[in-house]
Amino acid sequence: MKFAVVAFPGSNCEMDLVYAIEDVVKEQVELVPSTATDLSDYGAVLLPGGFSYGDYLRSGAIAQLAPIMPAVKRFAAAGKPVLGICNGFQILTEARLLPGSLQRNQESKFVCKVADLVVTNDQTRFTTDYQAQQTIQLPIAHGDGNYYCDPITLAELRKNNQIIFTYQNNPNGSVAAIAGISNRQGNVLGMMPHPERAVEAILGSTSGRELFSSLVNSVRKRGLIHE
Amino acid sequence: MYLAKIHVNYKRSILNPEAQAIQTALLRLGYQDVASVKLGKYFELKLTNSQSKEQAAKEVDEICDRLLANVNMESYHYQLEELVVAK
Amino acid sequence: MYLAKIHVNYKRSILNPEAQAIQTALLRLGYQDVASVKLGKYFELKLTNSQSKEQAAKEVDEICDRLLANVNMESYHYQLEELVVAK
Amino acid sequence: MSETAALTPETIQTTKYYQGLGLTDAEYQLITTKILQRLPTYTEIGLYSGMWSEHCSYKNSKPVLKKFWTKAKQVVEGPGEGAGIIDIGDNQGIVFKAESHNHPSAVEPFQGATTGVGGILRDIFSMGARPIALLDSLRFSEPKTAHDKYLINQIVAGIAAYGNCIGVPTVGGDTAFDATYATNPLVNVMCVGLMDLTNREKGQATGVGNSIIYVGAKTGRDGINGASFASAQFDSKHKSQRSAVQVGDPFTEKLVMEACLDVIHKHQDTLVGIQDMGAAGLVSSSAEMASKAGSGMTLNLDLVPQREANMTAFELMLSESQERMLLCIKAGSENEILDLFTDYGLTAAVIGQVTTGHQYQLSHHGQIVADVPVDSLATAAPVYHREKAVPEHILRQATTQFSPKITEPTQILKQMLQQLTIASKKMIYETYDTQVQTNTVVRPGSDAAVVRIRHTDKALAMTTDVNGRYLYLDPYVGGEIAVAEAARNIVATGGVPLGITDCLNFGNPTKPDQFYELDEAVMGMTAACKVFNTPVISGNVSLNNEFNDVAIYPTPMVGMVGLIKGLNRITTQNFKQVNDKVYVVGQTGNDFNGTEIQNY
Ligand SMILES: Nc1ncnc2c1ncn2[C@@H]1O[C@H](COP(=O)(O)OP(=O)(O)O)[C@@H](O)[C@H]1O
Repeated sequence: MKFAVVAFPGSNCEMDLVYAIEDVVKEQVELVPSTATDLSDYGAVLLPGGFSYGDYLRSGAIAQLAPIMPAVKRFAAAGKPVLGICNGFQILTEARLLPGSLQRNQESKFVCKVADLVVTNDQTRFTTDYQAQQTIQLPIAHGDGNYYCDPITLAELRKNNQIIFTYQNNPNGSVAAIAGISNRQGNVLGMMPHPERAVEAILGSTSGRELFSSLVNSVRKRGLIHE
Repeated sequence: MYLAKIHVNYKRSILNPEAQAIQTALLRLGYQDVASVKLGKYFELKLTNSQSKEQAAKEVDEICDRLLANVNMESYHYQLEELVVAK
Repeated sequence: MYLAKIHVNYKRSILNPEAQAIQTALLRLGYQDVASVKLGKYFELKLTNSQSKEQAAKEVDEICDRLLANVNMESYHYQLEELVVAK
Repeated sequence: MSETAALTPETIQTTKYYQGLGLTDAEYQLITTKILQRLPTYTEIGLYSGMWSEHCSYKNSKPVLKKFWTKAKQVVEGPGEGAGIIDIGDNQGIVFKAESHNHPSAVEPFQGATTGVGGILRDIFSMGARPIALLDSLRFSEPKTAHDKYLINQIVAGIAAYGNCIGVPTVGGDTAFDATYATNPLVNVMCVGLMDLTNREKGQATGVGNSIIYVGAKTGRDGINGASFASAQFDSKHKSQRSAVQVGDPFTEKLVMEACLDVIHKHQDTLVGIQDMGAAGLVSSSAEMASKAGSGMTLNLDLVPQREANMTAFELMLSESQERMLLCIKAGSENEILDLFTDYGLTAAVIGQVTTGHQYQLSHHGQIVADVPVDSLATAAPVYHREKAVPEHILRQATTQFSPKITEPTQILKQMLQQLTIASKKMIYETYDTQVQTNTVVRPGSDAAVVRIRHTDKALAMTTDVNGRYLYLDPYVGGEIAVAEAARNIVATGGVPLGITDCLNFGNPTKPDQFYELDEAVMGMTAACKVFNTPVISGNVSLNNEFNDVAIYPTPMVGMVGLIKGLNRITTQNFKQVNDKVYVVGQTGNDFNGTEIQNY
């Protein structure tokens, strides 16, 4: 299958994703500029980390208006998988593809370290290769990772099993220690931790591999993609 | 030519970590006096071509909704001033 | 009780990359109309114990100088409103 | 500035206006009688003040820098260009350099630190290398006052803001605390880049008729004359001088970096030279590019992209607005390059040409505002051989070692571990993105950081070190120790040292005792560099780190890079298993002078 990694001006993790997919997951991947308007060739769309447009107004606010975004919305509406990592998560919330928003970390500082996460839902197409309640280690690196939503939205998220990852030691003040959520349909996932930074043992952890393998398997199984 | 003076603020029900951090810092500096801190953004946009105040207002609303405010969490209000341009 | 409404803005001739990014984004979205964008911070502080307007003003000046504004690069101005508190 | 725009050459002479710009009477004399044989215009005196500042001309440190050992087999490019290059085999080279931003950070800590990071990144990518790692070497006072804390927090936040945004991991550095740095913190940043040796670029402008292209942020009135400011000393009476605030814009820099690397990699045939606009902005980059190539140059300042209205020629030439680059492009290919930058959303403009002869000519509003020999700006600044005298405190120094009284070893150990200089620096480095680019094998917290070279079996080890207290006691030995400590850190991670860069943070070179420290330290470093086979390939000098006449401890930061051949050879600092044996290698002597226990 072929992944699309969308590079916005100011993205800085796009090549990390490309390498993870090419070298480790061993699938096809292409960088797609944010000025493109068509994603129909791809089996999954990934929005990478970084500081799109400097993140100058609110993280993800300007990127959400980039020319590629209508295509991302169509792609999601068609039920195909969209994964936003870090800044990609922020862009997805600003684009209202995911509920809530990401605010400045409680401590007001950027934080970069390895976080212990709990996989709270192993039934999504991003997590089938994990076990429910399994603890995994993924790196985090963000200044605006403090997930916020109102109590009603939180209740909805819980009811529909949309909370996919939670932190064991909440590093940023997120509501309900949320590290990653999906949309109601389960085909759009946003997460602050970086699975692409955890696919090689030499870099400290391989906990991110299962996320990509789950995704590849699910796309294959659903026959969503012409190989 | 119009000048739009726009305030974007967090909605009341929403906790703003930055405002909280400032209040904590103020307490630490000894300003017990400060009962609350709100923090918002202030924009000034100059619009050159709008023909009428209504047209300008429509444009400012659109810009706020699409970009300047995250209406999930923030609300905005603004004033429009007509600027007289020397020809 | 006083309410301080404080605006903090960049001094003239200091680069404001945020305002610039916003203006570029607005141009890209087709708002050719927007000739300039300024962006600043807006604070509202409630001061509970100040006895007089002068005392409140002194405190606000101090808070701005020490914390809210970076006086190397930013200037501030504010209004003070007396709030009538129901006993 | 507008009233000074009208200053006539005669007024500049009679009021000695040039002194305020950092030029001495003798230097002014040299310009009027020897170089120009006429009185310089207001714009011209500005050009000389920028180019002849210590920051650009190294007029006080040149004789000292000559003593460095710079030639070894692995060196492809030594000091002189934006940064040095070392060959690591397989047609790959590494480029590294360090830069100090002490004075700007003392005044405006957040922006001072961000613009320091921005500047060192430009030095690296203008060589044709992709930045792969940043390191920061910081010296603060122990955080006692609110101002101490403010400086520390803001400087660290500034480094984080820039490196994290642009996507270059900050993988290492060192931090130490001492009262000597209270009003004069040290902010030294180092960048390491990786390149194909076929992509080597030079900062030069050759070929008559070729175009000079300006790229990046527009020019504003930021940091006018920052170069001579950086070279001036501070005292508490002259606070008004402290206004050279430039704002860093990492987002623009990211675009500038990607666009420039694109030009370097894909438009080699049209690109003649490239250089960043750092200290003394447009004049220093353009004059150096012309002078190095033996060319002349003409610039039309009306074409310079401007952020503010009514800027004077003086301001345009000396502004230190950030995120700007200067390129020399073959005549006829301008549009191809301008289009490329436009595609990246960047401003770019042709602002001048390479000319025959060796004159440097500027026009503004249809008038020639400067016309001087280009070498007189770039290479003719006077060089000063300063006097040297052993500092009083060294003459008075006890010849015996400090001897600590230890009654409760466990207690002392616990207290030593709490000393800020010894304690973990997690609070700092956890705010840096240490992993972006996904090559960081050993993160901060070990002896040296390790960054692997993707798709090879090689990795680079990198570290920064120096202990100013040792140099205060004996600058020569302290200089040796700084290099030796860096080498130990490299070796301890499995690397073979390749070379060093440095930031020479010292006091006032016109004072014989402070010049002594500089000269001796460099000689000590040189001696050690030869032993470890680590040539100096780049560096930076920060003098006049002095407040109210008291200098900081002499602090020559050493940044060393080593090569690890084989990823399986990477070793980390932490103990691995219960019952593993612990060895001490080397002799432990009665060496307590300058230690933390003496400080404690
Ligand atoms: N400013 C910094 N930036 C990044 N890493 C740092 C910084 N300061 C310290 N470190 C990390 O912490 C380790 C220990 O710090 P320190 O005690 O200052 O250095 P050293 O042990 O090399 O003298 C360093 O080797 C480095 O990995």
